[in-house]
Amino acid sequence: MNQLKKILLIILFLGLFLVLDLLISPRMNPYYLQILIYCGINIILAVSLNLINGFTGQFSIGHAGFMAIGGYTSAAFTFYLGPKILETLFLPLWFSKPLVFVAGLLLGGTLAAFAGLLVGIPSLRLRGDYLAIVTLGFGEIIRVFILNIDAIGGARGFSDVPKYTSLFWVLGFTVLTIVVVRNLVYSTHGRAFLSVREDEVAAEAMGINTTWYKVTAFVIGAFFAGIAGGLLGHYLQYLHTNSFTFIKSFEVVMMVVLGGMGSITGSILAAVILTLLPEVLRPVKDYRMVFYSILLVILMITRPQGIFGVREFNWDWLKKIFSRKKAQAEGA
Amino acid sequence: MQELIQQLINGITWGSIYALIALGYTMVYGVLKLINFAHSDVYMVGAFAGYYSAHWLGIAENPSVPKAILVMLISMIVCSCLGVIIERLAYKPLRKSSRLTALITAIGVSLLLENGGQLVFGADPKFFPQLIEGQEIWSKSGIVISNLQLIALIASLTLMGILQLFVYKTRTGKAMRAVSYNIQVASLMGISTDKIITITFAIGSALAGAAGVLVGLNNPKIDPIMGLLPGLKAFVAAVLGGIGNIPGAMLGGLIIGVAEVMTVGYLSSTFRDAIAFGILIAILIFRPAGILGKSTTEKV
Amino acid sequence: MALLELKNVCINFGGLKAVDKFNLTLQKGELVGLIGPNGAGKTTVFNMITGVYPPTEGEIRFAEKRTNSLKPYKISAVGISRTFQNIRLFGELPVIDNVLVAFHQHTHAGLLASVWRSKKFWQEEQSLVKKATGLLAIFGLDTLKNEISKNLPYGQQRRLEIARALATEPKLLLLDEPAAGMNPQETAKLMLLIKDIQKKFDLTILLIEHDMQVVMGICERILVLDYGVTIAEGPPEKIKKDPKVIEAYLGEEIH
Amino acid sequence: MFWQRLSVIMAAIFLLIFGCGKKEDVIKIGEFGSLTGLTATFGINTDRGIQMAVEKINQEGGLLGKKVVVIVEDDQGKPEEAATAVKKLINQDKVIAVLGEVASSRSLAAAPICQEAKIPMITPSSTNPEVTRKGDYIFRVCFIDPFQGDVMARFTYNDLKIKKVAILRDIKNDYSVGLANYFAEDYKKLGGQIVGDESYSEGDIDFRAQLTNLKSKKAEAIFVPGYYTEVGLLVRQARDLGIRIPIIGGDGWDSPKLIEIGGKALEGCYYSNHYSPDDPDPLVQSFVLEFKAKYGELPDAMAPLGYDAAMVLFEAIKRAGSLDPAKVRDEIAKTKEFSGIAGKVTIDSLRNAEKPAVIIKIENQQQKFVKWMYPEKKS
Amino acid sequence: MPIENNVILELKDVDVYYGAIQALKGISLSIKQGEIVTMIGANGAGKSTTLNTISGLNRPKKGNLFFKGQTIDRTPPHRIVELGISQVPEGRRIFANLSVLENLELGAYIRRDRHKVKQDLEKIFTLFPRLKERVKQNAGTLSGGEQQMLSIGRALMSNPQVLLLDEPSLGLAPMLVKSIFKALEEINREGTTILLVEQNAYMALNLAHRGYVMETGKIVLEDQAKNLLNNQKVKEAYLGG
Repeated sequence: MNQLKKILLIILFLGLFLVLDLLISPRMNPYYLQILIYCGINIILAVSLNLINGFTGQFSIGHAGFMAIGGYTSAAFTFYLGPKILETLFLPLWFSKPLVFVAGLLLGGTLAAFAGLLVGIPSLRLRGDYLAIVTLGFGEIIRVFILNIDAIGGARGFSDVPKYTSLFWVLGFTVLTIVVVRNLVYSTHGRAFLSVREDEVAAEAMGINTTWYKVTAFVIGAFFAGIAGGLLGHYLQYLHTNSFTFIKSFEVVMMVVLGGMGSITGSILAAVILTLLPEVLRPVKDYRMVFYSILLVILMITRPQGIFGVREFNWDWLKKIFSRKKAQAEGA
Repeated sequence: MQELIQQLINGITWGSIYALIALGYTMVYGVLKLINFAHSDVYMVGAFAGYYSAHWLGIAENPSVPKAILVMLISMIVCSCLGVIIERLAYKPLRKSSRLTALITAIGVSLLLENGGQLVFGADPKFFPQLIEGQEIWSKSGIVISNLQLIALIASLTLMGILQLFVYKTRTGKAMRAVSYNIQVASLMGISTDKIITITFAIGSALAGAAGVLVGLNNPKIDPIMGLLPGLKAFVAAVLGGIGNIPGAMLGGLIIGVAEVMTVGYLSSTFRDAIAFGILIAILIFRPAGILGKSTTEKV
Repeated sequence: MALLELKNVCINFGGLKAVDKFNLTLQKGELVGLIGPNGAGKTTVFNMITGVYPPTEGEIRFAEKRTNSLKPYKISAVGISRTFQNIRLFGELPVIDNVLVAFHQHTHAGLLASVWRSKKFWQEEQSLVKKATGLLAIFGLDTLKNEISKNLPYGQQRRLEIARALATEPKLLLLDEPAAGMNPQETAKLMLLIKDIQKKFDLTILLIEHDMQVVMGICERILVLDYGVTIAEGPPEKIKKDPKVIEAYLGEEIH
Repeated sequence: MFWQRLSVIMAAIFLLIFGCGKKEDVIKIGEFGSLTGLTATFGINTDRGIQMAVEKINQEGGLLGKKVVVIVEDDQGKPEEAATAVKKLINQDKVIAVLGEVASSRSLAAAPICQEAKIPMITPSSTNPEVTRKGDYIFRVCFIDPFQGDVMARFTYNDLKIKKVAILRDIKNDYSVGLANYFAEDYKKLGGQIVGDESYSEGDIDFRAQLTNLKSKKAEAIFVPGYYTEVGLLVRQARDLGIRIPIIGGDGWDSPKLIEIGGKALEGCYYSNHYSPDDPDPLVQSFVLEFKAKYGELPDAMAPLGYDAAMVLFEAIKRAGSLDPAKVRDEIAKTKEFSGIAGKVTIDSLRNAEKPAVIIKIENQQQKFVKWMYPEKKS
Repeated sequence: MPIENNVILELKDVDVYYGAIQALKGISLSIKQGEIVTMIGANGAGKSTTLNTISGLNRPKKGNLFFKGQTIDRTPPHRIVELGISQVPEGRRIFANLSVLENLELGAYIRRDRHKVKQDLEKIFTLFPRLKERVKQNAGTLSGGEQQMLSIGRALMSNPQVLLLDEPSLGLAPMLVKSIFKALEEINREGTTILLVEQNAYMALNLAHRGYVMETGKIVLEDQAKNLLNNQKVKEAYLGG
């Protein structure tokens, strides 16, 4: 595929998302729309964390912290600088607003990526549970710092964030995250990430700069977590540190583990399941979270390798399952 | 100066509670290499077990020291049963799975206990009955020490001492150390590793139960999610002291307790929750095995 | 010209001297064996050469350059590659990916190019796959290239490890017990293979092996290590007769 | 096997959802609150108040001849969950009005949604002024932080004649931070001195460090604008450390739990509140009795406010004679001198409740009414 | 299963897998009471797997194991020890953080006959006097040979009928190997059956009565030790030609 075709394809997809957005958003039940948007955001989170936890074999439970940094930074940008930029840019609003939004998101992602760099550095010395606890701690420290910055709301929360997030942006960034992580994983760099997971000593001996790859995984993962935070903030128009506790980090880790470490499609599926599950469980009221946790434990015990394991969903696989079933049926 | 001493006393009291919870973490981690996130909720259940048993037995109305000890024992028993049940139902089936899977399961169990606790105990905070009348036993030049503070410290030191004796002097204790060193080789000694793991959970959980009651005595407000943050910090304390190390857990707990109180006292309370993690990160970067832990190099 | 030179290299582990004043000079194109009882420090020598543990004392020079404090991946870049005693493949990855990983130093696609999947990226990727398949073919593994490597039998895993090591395009290859776990027929084939690749890739090889047939059969020179100390050095014939070696390693008598 | 099992569970859940969806001619009101999570106790008590109001109105024959049904959704104390809950209530359940939340952070996440959907929302107890600024469909039945801060500042300075106050606030709680700020502002304006400012975090159980610090500050009183969940314990620990000065606070203190936990330590403490449970007003007394009969304990401040929020809404619907949200909104805005359990409510032009505060003193482990304080016209 | 000519331990057609890899392919062997049997073979041939399967650490996928006529293929490791099979694992695996005495006491974990345990302890100290000197010392501080002695002593403390040894000569100086093998001889003389896995084929075959040669998960040769010592193939492959 040459460059031109690729660009055309991207434009085609963007057009498709835009049409979807314009077509669906006004008609769809806003409740379902919101769940759809949350699904998208959670997919971004799960897939990006999978790069760190699943593919590179590091163990981070601080994703909510990166998300918070991205969310607050982009919100601060669009809230404080956005109006000024809109004033000075003599461009039509339909054009300049998205520009400000994307700039905010990228800035948020970048700052989150920088935090990822900081968190990634201990990963050079620490492994497994120790690293996990450190990332968790980092996440909490980030939260405490945000609580202390009055300009972004502190304990009151950051309100009046402009509403920029729409289905279009969520679809766009979800697909972008998936494509970036997927393309990275199936490349020479992806193999390097995987080799770090499989055997660090051997990877290093084969000429892989494991340090660089570990930190890079953190940086990229954090970047997308930051984007997810920005999308959430500009959707809710409100940010509060209570959205970014370590429980949120746990949720994302659950998505990754449940989907299968190192399976992008698994992460996507698990993100959707774990976003829908609490909604589906609403009728059971007070027992909702009890059921949720019981289901989680049962899922982990019955399928410890995750839904997909390390495999990706693909049609051949589906065919194989079906043909096996068919064969069984015929045999019986 | 007296302020500093007072803060130190506050910190030690607080830290001794962390230490007790940390002991349970350290034991389970030492044997199974699992961060038993549900441990912090076992501590919560311990507090509630104390609360209910004190009311049912009518101890809440006319307190005394032996009765307080009775309540503590009941709570320890309830917790060890709970710990064993959790291990059997949730962790045992995952013995051969990856540690991450076990960890997520532990988080799931923790969520279950928290949410279940809100259903069973109610979400509102309960007042833990004053099993022992709080008294000042020392009050000079502005420094106040209450008997409850002293009890917390003595109780946790005693329990740690008993645990240390148990682990180092008894046959089961030795088996426990053998299992934590290498589960396979331990089974080659004829040690039933499953039994030892069960005992580990029972003891660790019992200590959490004791911590629950001690917290109730000192800070008599209990609720179903009281374990969340203290649990996390207790784990930090265990790592700080060197995970798998009993005096280490005690030391780690005291350090975290004192550090927190000092942070609140001399810096800002907002950083209370950050300081534990800050210390942890610093320690792990300079001494990854923890203060009393022994570092091991990976064999290539 | 000496390709590799170790001068008075020592390493301590917690007060214990694992290797003491070790000296070794490898000329280009040599095939040298390193033998000694288990625990004698042979693998530790490998670990020092490849940068896993930096030596406490002494100097390591490769192609005249000091490599003492280089990180393992840098050492791989200067042209030293190795296999491991207890097989360290990337177990969950397909066979071919194990080799592809090792090409990493010689790939040029940046992160962005990988994401964008530029033409250059595809070209490189294709050429890498071709190269890897070719390399696997030498080891008779090309038909298994899509198998998950941990599912291969022991002998094939050993060979895959050598193939992977070669993919880094080394000048010096360190083989740590390449014949372990192989039956005599496999071992015999491996000997030929090692000789073969030495010629084909213009390699210098340092080899740790227990199988005396291998060591005596293909090595031009042998070093015997015991308790971290070199106790003998020379051509196989001389080593076989060395009383110190016999006592320490081969057993009292040789039939 | 696994998938079969999962699909059975899923099917069961689906049945639950759609099986319950019988069509009935009822008025659906939405409620969202923290029924689980860190602040569950507030959500649950608010819910109890609302349920009592619904029960009462249905006993009286409902509204406009229809029964009132309140659909409750849990938000787990998370802002983004609150947004989902409200979206669901409005779009799925088609409620005509929304009641909730206690915490301003959740109300702030929900308010824009209600505003956009043009569904009136009444928060029982979010005191952050920001909430009702989100639009003309957002109301509250409690007083706002600036008023309460001002009340306590005036009471402390003028009535208690205390000139030096230390503040101990809950840093993680917007309510507490806001109230502390407004109190400090007004108190300094009056001429008082803030000699110390410390903080704690929601969920803490150990306050000795902060208290030890404040002890040396020679304050004559400590202002603790927090929730009873922490205050009871905090006051107890203050006394343990030998701090004997009065400790004062706001409506977050109101709960029978406060005295249960704080006990004798609370003697001589003051707080401002919406109402006093021992207010002889028959309305209050019957509410308190009924609540006690139903739930086995005394109501805290959340319950009457939840009750009032629901009642203000019901009255508005009655007056509007229609279920049209716009008309209901207009009628809510016109609420005047509504006799709630927690004081008389008048909705002002900013959709906030104008109502007096009551000062309560704790004596012999009883709440004792001290005086009413009215809004002071500020220049 | 009847006990034929006092066979104490028997493996019949045992297959063991690690995940997808087959480590043992139809292993059959039998050991008579009082014998010293050795298994030789290269690294990775399946010798340790065989021992671990006997000890119950691995479950056979196919085939049966019998101890004194009783099947033990599903018996957990700690029960196997109670039955009377004790293993000295490869690489010694002593509890480095415990003292020498504690290590030995753990060896006797299953035993309740305190008095006899004390006697056995003394016996081990006479067998390995070096251990007695270091009884209070942390086992991790012992030298390699001492650790090996401790590991053997620890296994003997359970008073086993069958002793499984996995490469006791590993990493030891020849002098030490000699003294350890001498101890093994003595242990055997007192009635303990020994199954010895070794790489030092020469020494092992000199000690043993019978031997098995393993290659890639299979037994390729079985004979009297003396015959194996003179077998040309064995000589070439394992005795340094």
